Amino acid sequence: MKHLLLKLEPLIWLLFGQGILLGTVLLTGWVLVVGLAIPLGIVPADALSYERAQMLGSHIIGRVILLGLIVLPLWKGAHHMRHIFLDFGGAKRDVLVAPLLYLLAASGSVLAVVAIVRI
Amino acid sequence: MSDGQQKKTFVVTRFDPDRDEAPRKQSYEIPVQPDWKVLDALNFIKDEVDGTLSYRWSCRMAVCGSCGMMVNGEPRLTCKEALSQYGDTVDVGPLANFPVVRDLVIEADGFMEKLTSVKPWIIRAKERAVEEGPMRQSPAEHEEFKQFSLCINCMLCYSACPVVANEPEFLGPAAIAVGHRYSIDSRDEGAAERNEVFRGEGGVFSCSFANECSEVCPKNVDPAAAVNQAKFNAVIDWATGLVLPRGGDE
Amino acid sequence: MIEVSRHDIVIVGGGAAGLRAAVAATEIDPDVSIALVSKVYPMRSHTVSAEGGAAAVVREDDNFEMHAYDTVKGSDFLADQDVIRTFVEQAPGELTLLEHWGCPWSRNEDGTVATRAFGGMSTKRTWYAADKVGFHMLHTLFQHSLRFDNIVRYDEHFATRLLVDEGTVRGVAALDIRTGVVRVVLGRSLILATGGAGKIFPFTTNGSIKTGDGMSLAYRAGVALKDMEFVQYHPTGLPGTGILITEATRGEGGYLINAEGERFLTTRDYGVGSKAELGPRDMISRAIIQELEAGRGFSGPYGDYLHLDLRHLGEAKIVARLPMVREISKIYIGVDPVHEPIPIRPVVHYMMGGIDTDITAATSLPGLYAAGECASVSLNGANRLGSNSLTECLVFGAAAGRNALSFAKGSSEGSEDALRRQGEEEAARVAALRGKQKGGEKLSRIRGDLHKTMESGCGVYRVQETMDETARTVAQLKGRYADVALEDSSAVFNTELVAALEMGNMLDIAEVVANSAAARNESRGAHTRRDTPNRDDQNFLYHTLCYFDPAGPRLEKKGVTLGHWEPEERKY
Amino acid sequence: MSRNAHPDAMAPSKPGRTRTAPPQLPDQFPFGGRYLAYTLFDLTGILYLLLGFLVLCAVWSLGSGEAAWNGVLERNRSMLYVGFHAIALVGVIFVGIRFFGFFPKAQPPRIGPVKPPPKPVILAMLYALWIGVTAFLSIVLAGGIF
Ligand SMILES: Cc1cc2nc3c(=O)[nH]c(=O)nc-3n(C[C@H](O)[C@H](O)[C@H](O)COP(=O)(O)OP(=O)(O)OC[C@H]3O[C@@H](n4cnc5c(N)ncnc54)[C@H](O)[C@@H]3O)c2cc1C
Ligand code: SF4
Ligand code: F3S
Ligand code: FES
Repeated sequence: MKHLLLKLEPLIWLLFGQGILLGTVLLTGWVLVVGLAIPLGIVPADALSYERAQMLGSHIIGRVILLGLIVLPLWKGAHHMRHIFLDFGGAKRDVLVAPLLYLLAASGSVLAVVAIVRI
Repeated sequence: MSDGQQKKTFVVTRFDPDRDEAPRKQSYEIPVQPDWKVLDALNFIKDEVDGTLSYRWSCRMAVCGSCGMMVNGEPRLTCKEALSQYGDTVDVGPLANFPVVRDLVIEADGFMEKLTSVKPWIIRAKERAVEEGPMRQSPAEHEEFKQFSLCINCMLCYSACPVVANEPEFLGPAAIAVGHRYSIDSRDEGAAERNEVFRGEGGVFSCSFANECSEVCPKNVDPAAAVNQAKFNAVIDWATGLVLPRGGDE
Repeated sequence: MIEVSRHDIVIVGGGAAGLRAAVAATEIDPDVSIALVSKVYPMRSHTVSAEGGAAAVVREDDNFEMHAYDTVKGSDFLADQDVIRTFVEQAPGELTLLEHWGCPWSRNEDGTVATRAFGGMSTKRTWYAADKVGFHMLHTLFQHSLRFDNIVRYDEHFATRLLVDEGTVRGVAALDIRTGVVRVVLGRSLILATGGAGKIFPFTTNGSIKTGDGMSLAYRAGVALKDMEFVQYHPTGLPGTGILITEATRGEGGYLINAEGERFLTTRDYGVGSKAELGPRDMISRAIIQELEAGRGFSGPYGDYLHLDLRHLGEAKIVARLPMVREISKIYIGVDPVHEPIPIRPVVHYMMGGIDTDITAATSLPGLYAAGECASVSLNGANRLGSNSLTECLVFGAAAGRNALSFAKGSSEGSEDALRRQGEEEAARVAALRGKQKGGEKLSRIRGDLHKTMESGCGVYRVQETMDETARTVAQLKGRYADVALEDSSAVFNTELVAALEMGNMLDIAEVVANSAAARNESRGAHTRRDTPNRDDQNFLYHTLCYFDPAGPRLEKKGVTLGHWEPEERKY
Repeated sequence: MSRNAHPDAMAPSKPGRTRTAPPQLPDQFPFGGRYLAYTLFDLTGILYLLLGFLVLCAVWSLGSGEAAWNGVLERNRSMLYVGFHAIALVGVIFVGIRFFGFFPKAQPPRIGPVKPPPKPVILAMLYALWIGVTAFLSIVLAGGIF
């Protein structure tokens, strides 16, 4: 397991790094509008009516952005959670925790693909 | 400057493995001079008050890297830190994140092993003969690694890095900075070999970019930059390795 | 039972000279087993503090002849000219090797190695890596040495005695500072590379580890110390701490200015002629002292001083070439040389003398070699030129490594029993010293008195009376040292014990310096007497050899190898 | 005050030659001084994980039909979700500011033959990207264009 983790580390780090970078770049607007502006009524709710959301989400660019919005934060999150765990003295259990967290991110990523294909 | 009146109290960590179960604190109140560094105070204590206090030092000009200690909880070169910036009580302890040998002396052999493991020497496919003279290197090429060649191995960065504290395998900021310094030296051909090390256990990916190493580095080496550049290079090297598998002895 | 380990070559000292020796031996025989014994981790060695540069001929307009002549003249004709020839010829190769090993030498635009001017050098021949030359050289050497598994390090081991059997040196007894145990490290040959002894003076550029240990080890083993009266004062140290402001400041064009704002080296005759600030160190140091004595200095809490002015060089040049000078000035004296002149005064810097070696780095004791500042191969004579000594560490360090290797190949191991016994004796001596509670003397008091007497008797200017006085005082201090009491009886990392051992060595060296000085009744190079201000080639064109004798140091003479240049008046 | 670090932190591979006292964490770790920012930065990992799954949920619902999608919009209006998103926004901006500040120096002097632009330029580019994408996405999501 340790060995496999080591082998995958560059890939994980790439996803993690992009999670911070592109993830942050993408999330800011999403959280701003979908998480705050629309629910608070600052932007009318029909901006993301089902039809419009379908239209945006089925466009190829829309799909790519949505994929990024899911996959990248997941890996950023999983990797940082692993670090938090290590920082609080969890080095001994890292062989367990790290695979679990990455598995979480990986399954989320797979589901993301499915979800996006389903739109 | 002959004002010998001013006094400060030094709360110093003491530990003698043959006598003490665990480290303890000892206070010394001593007269200090306005232009003293922290190290001067320790030397005064050693000479005049308590000959049993142990710590390392040599150059007293911030270049040999031996006098690192925790001063009021921050890793510092004691020969460089002016005493005047501290209040009436100064706490001096051994570097954090290191096993303590005695008093203010920490175990440095672990660091030496890490430093050695990054292959901090020029690697070339074919060694150049002396007769061929010096290699050429433009000032711009020199500039690329210059900052990372300034590390004095004082290990302050290790005392600040949370990953060092919790992952014993981690090579740590200075060792990686020194290795990376060679990898980006235009005269070196060993980057691939070092990337193997960097991608190995406790390698560059263990770093979580806390940047604390760079905050405390007394020589502005910016080891955080080095470690994270090394990550970048290690990934690129890994990715190209996937696309163009390397031959056995290329 | 004492621990014994066996190697082919034992090297004591992990500075430039010791490391170069280790690598040189390995280059010839990759399987040779080398013990590298050092009282500090090698990269802490005081080579690390060298700032200015290392000399070797590389420029088109330069040649060996010129480098050799500059060195001979700098030495006030006391250097051995065959040694100088070997030195200048091998210098470029050695610095080139360092380049191949990664030393970040500063470069010219075309990618070639840059050189700067240095005192007493007739052209720009000093290689540099900004003003952190010793630091870069030491780390390059050390890191390069890490690739060789056959170099076995004994870090933080303090060598306390040479082990000699059947007239041949066979190893060393060393205190493992970490454990407090004395162990025996055996080899078929041994190299001393323990650096200088500036710490016998109060005001020095040297770090706390420069206590002349190796010189004392050799001296006690019956090897002569040579030319120890020649102590170099560097013209520009910071008042108070003695931290060095490199000569490269003047190499890059800095001025020395007195309190009247006068660039006195150009306006008054101090023998340096048009070289002005780039004259040799002995002359400039004397000029500064004379300025101070004439009342043209500034006065401060740490005595009188002059100014070193770099402001006209401009910030860009200071940042590029002299970053450490700027850093040091700011931290240690609160002056930014970009905007203010730096206060300076002459400071003890370098021992021209040392363990007497021949051109092969061999001493008179079979199997024992010495190189670097602890040795005197007679390259520097009565005054070393700045930037020759780092190169010297390489050239003669390498020679020591190579020659110690061939000696090791041809020599036997000696009797382990006899050596073990010596080791046990030594262990007993060290154990007795550790925590020796009986005694009325304090180390710091002895150190203070030693400093006082060395400064008064063996300063820049000397006279018979005070030199004799100093010799007597040091002898007394040795008596007081026997009565020293130590507080620390711990086994682990007992730095007080180390300091006590060092004090013993320093007293040896101080005694030799004072006695050698008192016997040289002339002024030559760094040895300047007010009572006999002239050089006397008739009677004193020889090296001083000083031997250990329980009754007190015994002096002998040794001829100087001339051959190419006859002594002439030294004027620039 | 200080606590033990990993017992093997910075220990040599062979056990030390004398008994040592265990390594201590820096006093201020993990919530004091500069460490606070670091620890918070790592803790934003939770936010990102949750955000990732929230977006996943939303997209999944979008594929499940209008009712499901409206459910998402409805749910987002609850105080719980609004509160979370407010915190998330702060977290995301914090991550951006901290990380983009570090990012330029993490670029090697050369990537193959390519030299990255000077550090201030990289920083400016990052902020331009961040602000640009945020503005674009916000406008699109808010129905401004398309
Ligand atoms: C501030 C300063 C600046 C200088 N600048 C220049 C310059 O610009 N150019 C130039 O050419 N020269 C310069 N010099 C001189 C030059 O740096 C030294 O002469 C040279 O570095 C000496 O190197 P070394 O290897 O002989 O000794 P060091 O580097 O002093 O090393 C001595 C070694 O011996 C070990 N050792 C000592 N005693 C013991 C013992 N008892 N047991 C075990 N180990 C022991 C130490 O641990 C250390 O590893 C400068 C010197 C100083 C002080
Ligand atoms: S990177 Fe800086 S803090 Fe770390 S060892 Fe080197 S000089 Fe010291
Ligand atoms: S503090 Fe440690 S986590 Fe990385 S950036 Fe520096 S090595
Ligand atoms: S004593 Fe050398 S760095 Fe402080």
